[in-house]
Amino acid sequence: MLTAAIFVPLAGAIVMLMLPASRERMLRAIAAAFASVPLVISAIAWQRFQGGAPGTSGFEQIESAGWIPTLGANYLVGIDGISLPLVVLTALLFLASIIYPVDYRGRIKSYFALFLFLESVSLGVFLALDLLLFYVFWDLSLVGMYFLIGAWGHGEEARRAALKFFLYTLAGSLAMLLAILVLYLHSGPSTGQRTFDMIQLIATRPLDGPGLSATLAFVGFGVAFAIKTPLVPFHTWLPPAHVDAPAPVSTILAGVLLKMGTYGFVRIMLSMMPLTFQRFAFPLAVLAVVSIVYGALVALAQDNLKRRIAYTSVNHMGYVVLGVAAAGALSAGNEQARVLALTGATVEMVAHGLITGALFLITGSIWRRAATYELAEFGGLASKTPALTLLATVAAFASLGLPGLAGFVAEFQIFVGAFAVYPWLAAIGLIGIIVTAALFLKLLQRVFLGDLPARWSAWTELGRVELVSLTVLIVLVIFVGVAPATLLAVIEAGVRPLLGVR
Amino acid sequence: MLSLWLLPSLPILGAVVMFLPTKFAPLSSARFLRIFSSAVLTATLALAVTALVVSLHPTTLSWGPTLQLALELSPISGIMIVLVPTIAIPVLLYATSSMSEDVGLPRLIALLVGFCGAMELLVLASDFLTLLLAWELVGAASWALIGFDWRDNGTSRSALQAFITTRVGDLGLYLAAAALFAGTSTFSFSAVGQLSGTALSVVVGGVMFAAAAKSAQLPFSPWLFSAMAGPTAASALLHSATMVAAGAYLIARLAPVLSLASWFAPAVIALGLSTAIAGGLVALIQSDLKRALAASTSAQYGLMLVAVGAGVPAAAALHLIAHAAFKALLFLGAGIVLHSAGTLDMSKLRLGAALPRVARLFGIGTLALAAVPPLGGAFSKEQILAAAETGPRGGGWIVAGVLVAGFLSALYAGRLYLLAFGKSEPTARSVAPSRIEYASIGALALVSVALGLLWMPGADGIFERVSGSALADGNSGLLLASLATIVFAAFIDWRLWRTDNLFELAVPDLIRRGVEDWLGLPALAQRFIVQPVYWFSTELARFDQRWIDAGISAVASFTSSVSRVFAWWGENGMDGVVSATAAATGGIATASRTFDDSAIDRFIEGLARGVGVVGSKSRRLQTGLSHDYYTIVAIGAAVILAVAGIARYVAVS
Amino acid sequence: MTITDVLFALFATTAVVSAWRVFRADSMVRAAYWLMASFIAVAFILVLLGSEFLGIVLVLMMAGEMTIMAVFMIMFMMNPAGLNPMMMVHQHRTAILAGTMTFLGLGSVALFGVFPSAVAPLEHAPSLRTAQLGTELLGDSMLVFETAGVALLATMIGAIAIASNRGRYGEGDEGSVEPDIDSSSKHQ
Amino acid sequence: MNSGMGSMPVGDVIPEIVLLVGTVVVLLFALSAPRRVQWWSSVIAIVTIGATSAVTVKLMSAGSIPQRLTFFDTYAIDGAALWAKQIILAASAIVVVLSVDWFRSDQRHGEYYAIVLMSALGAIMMAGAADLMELTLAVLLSSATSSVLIAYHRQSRRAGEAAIKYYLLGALSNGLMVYGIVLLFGLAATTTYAGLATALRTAHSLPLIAGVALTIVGLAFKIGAVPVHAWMPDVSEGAPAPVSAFVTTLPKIGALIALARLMAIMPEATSGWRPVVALLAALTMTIGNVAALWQENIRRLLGWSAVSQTGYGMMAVVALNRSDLAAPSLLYFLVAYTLGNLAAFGVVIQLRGEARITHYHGLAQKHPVLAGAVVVSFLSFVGIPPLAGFAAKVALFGASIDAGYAWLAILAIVNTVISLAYYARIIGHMYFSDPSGEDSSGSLAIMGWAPNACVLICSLAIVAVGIAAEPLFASFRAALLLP
Amino acid sequence: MSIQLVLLLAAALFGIGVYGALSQQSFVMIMMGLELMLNGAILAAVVFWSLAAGGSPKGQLLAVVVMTVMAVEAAVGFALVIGIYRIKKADITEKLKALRG
Repeated sequence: MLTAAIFVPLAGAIVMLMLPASRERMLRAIAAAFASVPLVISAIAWQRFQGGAPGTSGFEQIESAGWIPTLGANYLVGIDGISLPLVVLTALLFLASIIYPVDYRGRIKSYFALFLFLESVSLGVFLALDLLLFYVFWDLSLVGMYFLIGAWGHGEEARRAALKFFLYTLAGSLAMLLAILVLYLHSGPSTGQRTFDMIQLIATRPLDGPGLSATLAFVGFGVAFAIKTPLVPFHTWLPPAHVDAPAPVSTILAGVLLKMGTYGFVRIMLSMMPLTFQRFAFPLAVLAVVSIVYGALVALAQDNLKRRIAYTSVNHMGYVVLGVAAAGALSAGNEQARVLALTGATVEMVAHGLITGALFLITGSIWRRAATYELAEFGGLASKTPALTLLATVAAFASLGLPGLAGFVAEFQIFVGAFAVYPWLAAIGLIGIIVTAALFLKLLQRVFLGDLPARWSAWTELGRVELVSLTVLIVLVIFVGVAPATLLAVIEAGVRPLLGVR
Repeated sequence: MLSLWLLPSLPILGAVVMFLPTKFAPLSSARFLRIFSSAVLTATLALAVTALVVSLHPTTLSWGPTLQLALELSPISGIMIVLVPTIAIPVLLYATSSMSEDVGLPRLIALLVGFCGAMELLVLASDFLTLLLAWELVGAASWALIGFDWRDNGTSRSALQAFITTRVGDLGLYLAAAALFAGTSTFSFSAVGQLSGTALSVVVGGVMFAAAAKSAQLPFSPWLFSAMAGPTAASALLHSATMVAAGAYLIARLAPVLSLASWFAPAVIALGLSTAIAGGLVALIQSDLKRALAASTSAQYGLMLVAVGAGVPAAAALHLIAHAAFKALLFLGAGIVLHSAGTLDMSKLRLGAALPRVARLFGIGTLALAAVPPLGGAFSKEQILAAAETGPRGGGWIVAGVLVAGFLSALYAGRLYLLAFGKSEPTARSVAPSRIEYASIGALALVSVALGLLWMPGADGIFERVSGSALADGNSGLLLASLATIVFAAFIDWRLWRTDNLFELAVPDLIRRGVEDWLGLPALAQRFIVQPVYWFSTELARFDQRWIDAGISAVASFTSSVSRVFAWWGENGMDGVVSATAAATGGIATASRTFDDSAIDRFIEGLARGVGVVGSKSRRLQTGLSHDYYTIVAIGAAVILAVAGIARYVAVS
Repeated sequence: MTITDVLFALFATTAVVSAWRVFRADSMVRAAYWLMASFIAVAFILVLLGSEFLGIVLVLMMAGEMTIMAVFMIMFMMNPAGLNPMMMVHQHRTAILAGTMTFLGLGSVALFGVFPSAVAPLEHAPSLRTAQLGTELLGDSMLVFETAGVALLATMIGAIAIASNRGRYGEGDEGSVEPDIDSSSKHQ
Repeated sequence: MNSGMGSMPVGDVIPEIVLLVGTVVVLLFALSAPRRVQWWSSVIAIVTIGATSAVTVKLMSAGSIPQRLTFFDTYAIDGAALWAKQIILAASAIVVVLSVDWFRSDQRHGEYYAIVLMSALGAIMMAGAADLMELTLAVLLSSATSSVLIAYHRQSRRAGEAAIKYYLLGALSNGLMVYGIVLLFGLAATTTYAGLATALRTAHSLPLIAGVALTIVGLAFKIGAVPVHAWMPDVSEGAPAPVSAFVTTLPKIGALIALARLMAIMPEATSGWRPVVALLAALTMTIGNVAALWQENIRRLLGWSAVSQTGYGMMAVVALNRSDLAAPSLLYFLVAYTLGNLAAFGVVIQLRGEARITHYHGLAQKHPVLAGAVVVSFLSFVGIPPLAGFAAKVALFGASIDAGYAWLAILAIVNTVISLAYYARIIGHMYFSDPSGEDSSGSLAIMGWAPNACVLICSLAIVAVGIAAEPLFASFRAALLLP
Repeated sequence: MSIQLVLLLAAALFGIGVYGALSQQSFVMIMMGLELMLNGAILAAVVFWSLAAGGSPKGQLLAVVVMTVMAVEAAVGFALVIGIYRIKKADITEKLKALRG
């Protein structure tokens, strides 16, 4: 069933290419239909989710098939408490952004096909339980993204941004490939016995602790995920990619692709090499805090709407990594706090996906009407588009961590959990909370409040599709913020076995 | 089973209902909003009373095993849950009337009602998670209220400033919650007692920090001035029973556990007293009516903190109630003043003749502010004085301080009244307030007067029972001293009024301007916090683009210098290398001078730029001349031999 | 110092000197003959080493080849350099360095390298050693022999295919270019 | 193992014989057939290749894959040789099909196929050679025929120039290799690998190093590795495009196997070959990639990319005897590389040799299949999953790390990133540029259906081989290198 | 006449060949250099056959193989030089540099 979630969109991509290009509405409807299949499937998976009985690996609903058994690589997919919410998030964000209107540049079929392809591989990343398969999907996500940014991005700069994105993240993913290979080579004495099976690698931890190989592998993974996440100073591919990408693509980039990095931190580094992780937890936490503060401060100085939001991603993903680092800093003691930190980190992935996804869709609506992102050119839009204003306000407040909205649930847990382990770092990280508050409020103020420049007097209110997409995301943001119990239960079911806490 | 959760959720849901259907005209009429909001708040009030009488079920909202949102009815929160709707109803009535023409009215009313809901949640919280949640919601609601008139850029800036300032304070709560959890794995208020040492200090410090920010104590006081940008009703509610009250409430609520830290009492007294006196001075010298009231708010909350610090939270609670009533009254009065006179500049008011009824009601508020018996405000102030003297941690200098603060409040209260409602010729342009507005300030005046019942013998006993903690024993000498200061203050006011010096107070303009704006605190903050942060962030962004984004430029420049060698080789051929090894360095220098950046093309940046240069230059190795290829082969073969030899040597040794 | 040593010294000197003269000759024809001289000296050394057959083969082959080389230069290319004095070199110092380094490297291999020292039994008649070669060619190294044959065949075909400009249907080179990028003038 | 003196194990070289006989038939046909039907030679060539492949299959399926030396230890019949044979044959078939339209105007159209077949034979012999003399002659056969093929456009200056350069470099490196081989013979008194393996174990280091190093230089020419890589881009640009595809692909297959086979028997400590090959691999991939960065000519770019690919392939050689992934990764790499290279050159051929980058603007809209093929082959070169190049790189990197050459793997990764820059640049031109400009794909003419079919087959094969990598890997794992 | 001396001679011939190949401009002269290198190789092969390998017939065969290489290279070389001369009138390496970069 999970397999269908991966391959139905892929089939959809192929179908899209074969359809006639003339009827935009029909194409969009078909694409949406394909994109909704994974959402339904992931909802069913959520329903069936057991929550990792004690003594089990925590993974369930596993589906497998032989792929390259000679090398110990197999097609293996499944979920646990950490991947399940991300899968749902991915399916949801893709559906929301695939229907979001955008300028198709006369290549509507390939747009939807690529989008569906990207959905397929993104789901694959979160579902894969085989390292090689994971890598396959991971790399393919770069390809899909490259074409989407390059072909439908804004202007000539888009090509450059796309290339930069591709180069930068490919460098990271290749570092990961090396690390995967080191891990693989240590999993057995010869090819027949080696394996890429993540469940097995998590259970046996063939490469853990000090030692050069472990360090190398860890650094490889670390670089890969730090680039993808991104952590300062590996973040510079992000702003141009975001600014030049069309809005739905930005949504996916921020909402789904960045999560792959942090997911990797949890799924691979923390699960497979916890002892090595401990040795590097502190530097990682420092990097995370730097990202938090740096991302927020640099975002504050941006005059470009999308760039500003892009930099807040650096800030928010810093929180995630801080949570993960805190969770992995000790092998015993402070269990409650570490569970809290990791749970918070996972919630932050979901929350950031929803919130920033919504924010980028909002920028898309703005771009469609204004074709600019310069904050200085806006003002007073609240009078023209109250619905957008309301949605943007809620999203902005969620992003700055207002309680009652999704971001708070995550950030609070991360902060509290991290404080128990790294009090000073956590305290420094709090600065980010203030700066994000300032930057988002200023953003709202500049775009929606104040005087309306004359050139926007013909501004149109959101269309139905836009409204529905955004509302769904915002409602979820509120729901997670008010009643996160179900989400937290699922996540904790994944976090506890991972940290060895009952 | 009625749950305590109903208490906050009822107003919040009511707010949502009022906020959403803005398209349907009847539902956004002032009339409907007035009825609906009053109904909601009345229901809340009824619930609150019920909660006090029959004790509602203290259910817990569970987010997860460690994240439990618990509500609990402590004595002091019992007082607050009643107080909030009690004050809010008249304020809302006023709002529906005074702003009935505004298209944003539904938003305003919804926000006000929601604000009350958040405040209810805040006062019921029994753990730091819930508290923080409510705490920040209150802050966000205040942002929306202050920035109500969003078309005005200044307003939104003020809202931003207010929000950011209080949010800085919120960090204290974050820290407190985290430190508490790190020590005890729970967020419950009751667990604070298990802490000691640094952890305890962090919790106490965090709480104090947060409370100081919310209650506009030094150095956060200036945000209250920004808060003035909001509508009058918002200010009234904000200053009296919600927002600002939260800080004092929290300190009072947690006083028993907070006092476990030995430095808590002196610190909080110092904080309160300094704010009370500074606030008094600022209020005294103020030329703007609302600002004067705002400064007085800081001062009055400072006094409450002093009471808590002295060990008598009940006195603080008492003053909180009294203050809520008269401050809401005063603010609404100021709103009417603004409405009718079009200005709040106290040099231009003197509305006594124009608005005689308002003047009388405002006068009640002023008297309460000045602590003139037998009003409730006086009683609570006397209780604070008593606490300062006989409270567990009272002391002589505290008494002196409170007396000075009391003197100042009497002084500025008198000045306010005289300047605002002193008799003069009736002006033609004054607009009479509506009936509802009269009713609302009348109701608040009534409450203020009714609180005078506290002077009745035995009333303090009842209050002690309700609040669950003891008041300090009064002392008639102290009472007399206090009265004397009030009289003295009144005398001074009168003298100045008669000599027409009451407005200027004979203070040089320079000092006036300095003191007026909170002793220059905002300017300091602007100069030393806000501007540096912006500067830093701009510089950081520049750094980000220029350096980090440009890749590892050191490597890039290294590679490009390597490429220069290649380039030189390409131009001069292998023969040149052999013939002039010595000249090579000079050659590199020459090549580097003539190195042309235009070769660096479009799109691979940073590190890639370096590689790219190497690429374009190394192509020159491919001269297309066979004999150069031969040379490469010869060199390559030699290198291979050398490497093999070295490898062999290494393998053997 | 045996007679063999004397002869070796003689031929070795001849070989080196004439090899050097190849690149010092003032015309290409002379160079070709110097080259042949060098080869013939080497052939004599081969004989001294006991391989009469190879010595003779080398002489015959080189005589043919050098003649072709010289004739070719004059007859075909009509290159004045074929006979006229010439000194056409480039990157001379590099070349000298490379040659010297090669000599020093391989010379040190010759001097300091340790090789097995199984001397061939030369008491048998030369014909036997030649027969040995034949047996090897048609026996153990059959495949090598065959491969050499194929290589020579391929060379013949290939050399003719590209060098001969007469075809059965007129000019042999006709149409032997890249197709036009613009298909409108496509060849039939 | 060996049959005794006198009885030649002819059965072991049946594929080679079939190929040779086919060559002769092609030649005879070409010499006698009228010009109009010259192109039928290609059909005969295809039939020959098919027959050869069929007998090879028969050889492979006779029980399990044979693992033995034949012809008195001069020739190997093992998995590596047989698989190399199949890859070479398949590639030759594709090149033959690609050539038909390209050479249609040439008078000596028919002979061309005979030479192609002989060149393929040379590559096959290289892969199987288990004797230094056999290796020398195989290299010679391959080089001589390749030079001729490159020069086959006898009226083209570029082709002539490319051929001369190829020839000159080949002759020099052959000379060096021959001397190295002689030195090895001097040390071991034999030329068979089986004999060398034992004899060289005790050999003196100095001549051994010289011999091995010189031999490596010789083989470096055939695989296009540093320091004898310079011909690659020139030939790639100057030669007839099908020949470019041929020469940058087939000899490399045979020569890489030959290099691996030879290095596998060398005593590691005394010859120092491993670090040498590692260094050459590193230099080759780096120089290839760096030089390809700014190419404005697709054919040159492909040439340089072929150089860099050689560097990756040599990583497998570095890992020989140390990692059980070495041999499978080498074979798999060869499959991936061959398919990718042929697909890319196929596109160039289909576009009638158009190589200027500006003319590829917007190709995706004009010729989506061709653009798609370029994307598939380029991304396969980069190693993007699930294409064939990905599995190859995984195996190569794995082998390299396993062998203790993590630095080489890291360098390969850096190189891969650099390579993406130029590959993606071309892709960007094809997909993100406007096709309506003056010098863009809008004005391109195409060759015919045959190259199109080849391109399609190759790119589909890249995908298929990448996804269904198991059968190949399983077979390659069993394919040992003798002796 | 020891193995060392003969090998030294072979090295000298080879070295001169290398020099020639690298220094000459004319294709034909370059080919002469290449021939000289092979000449050295033949000499080395035979001396090994005679003095090191105990007369193993493979030694003589190796020399034959080298001669084959020589012959094939000469033939192909001449053919190519003719070809390039015919179309481009080029007889030295400097004239062939259209393909570069």
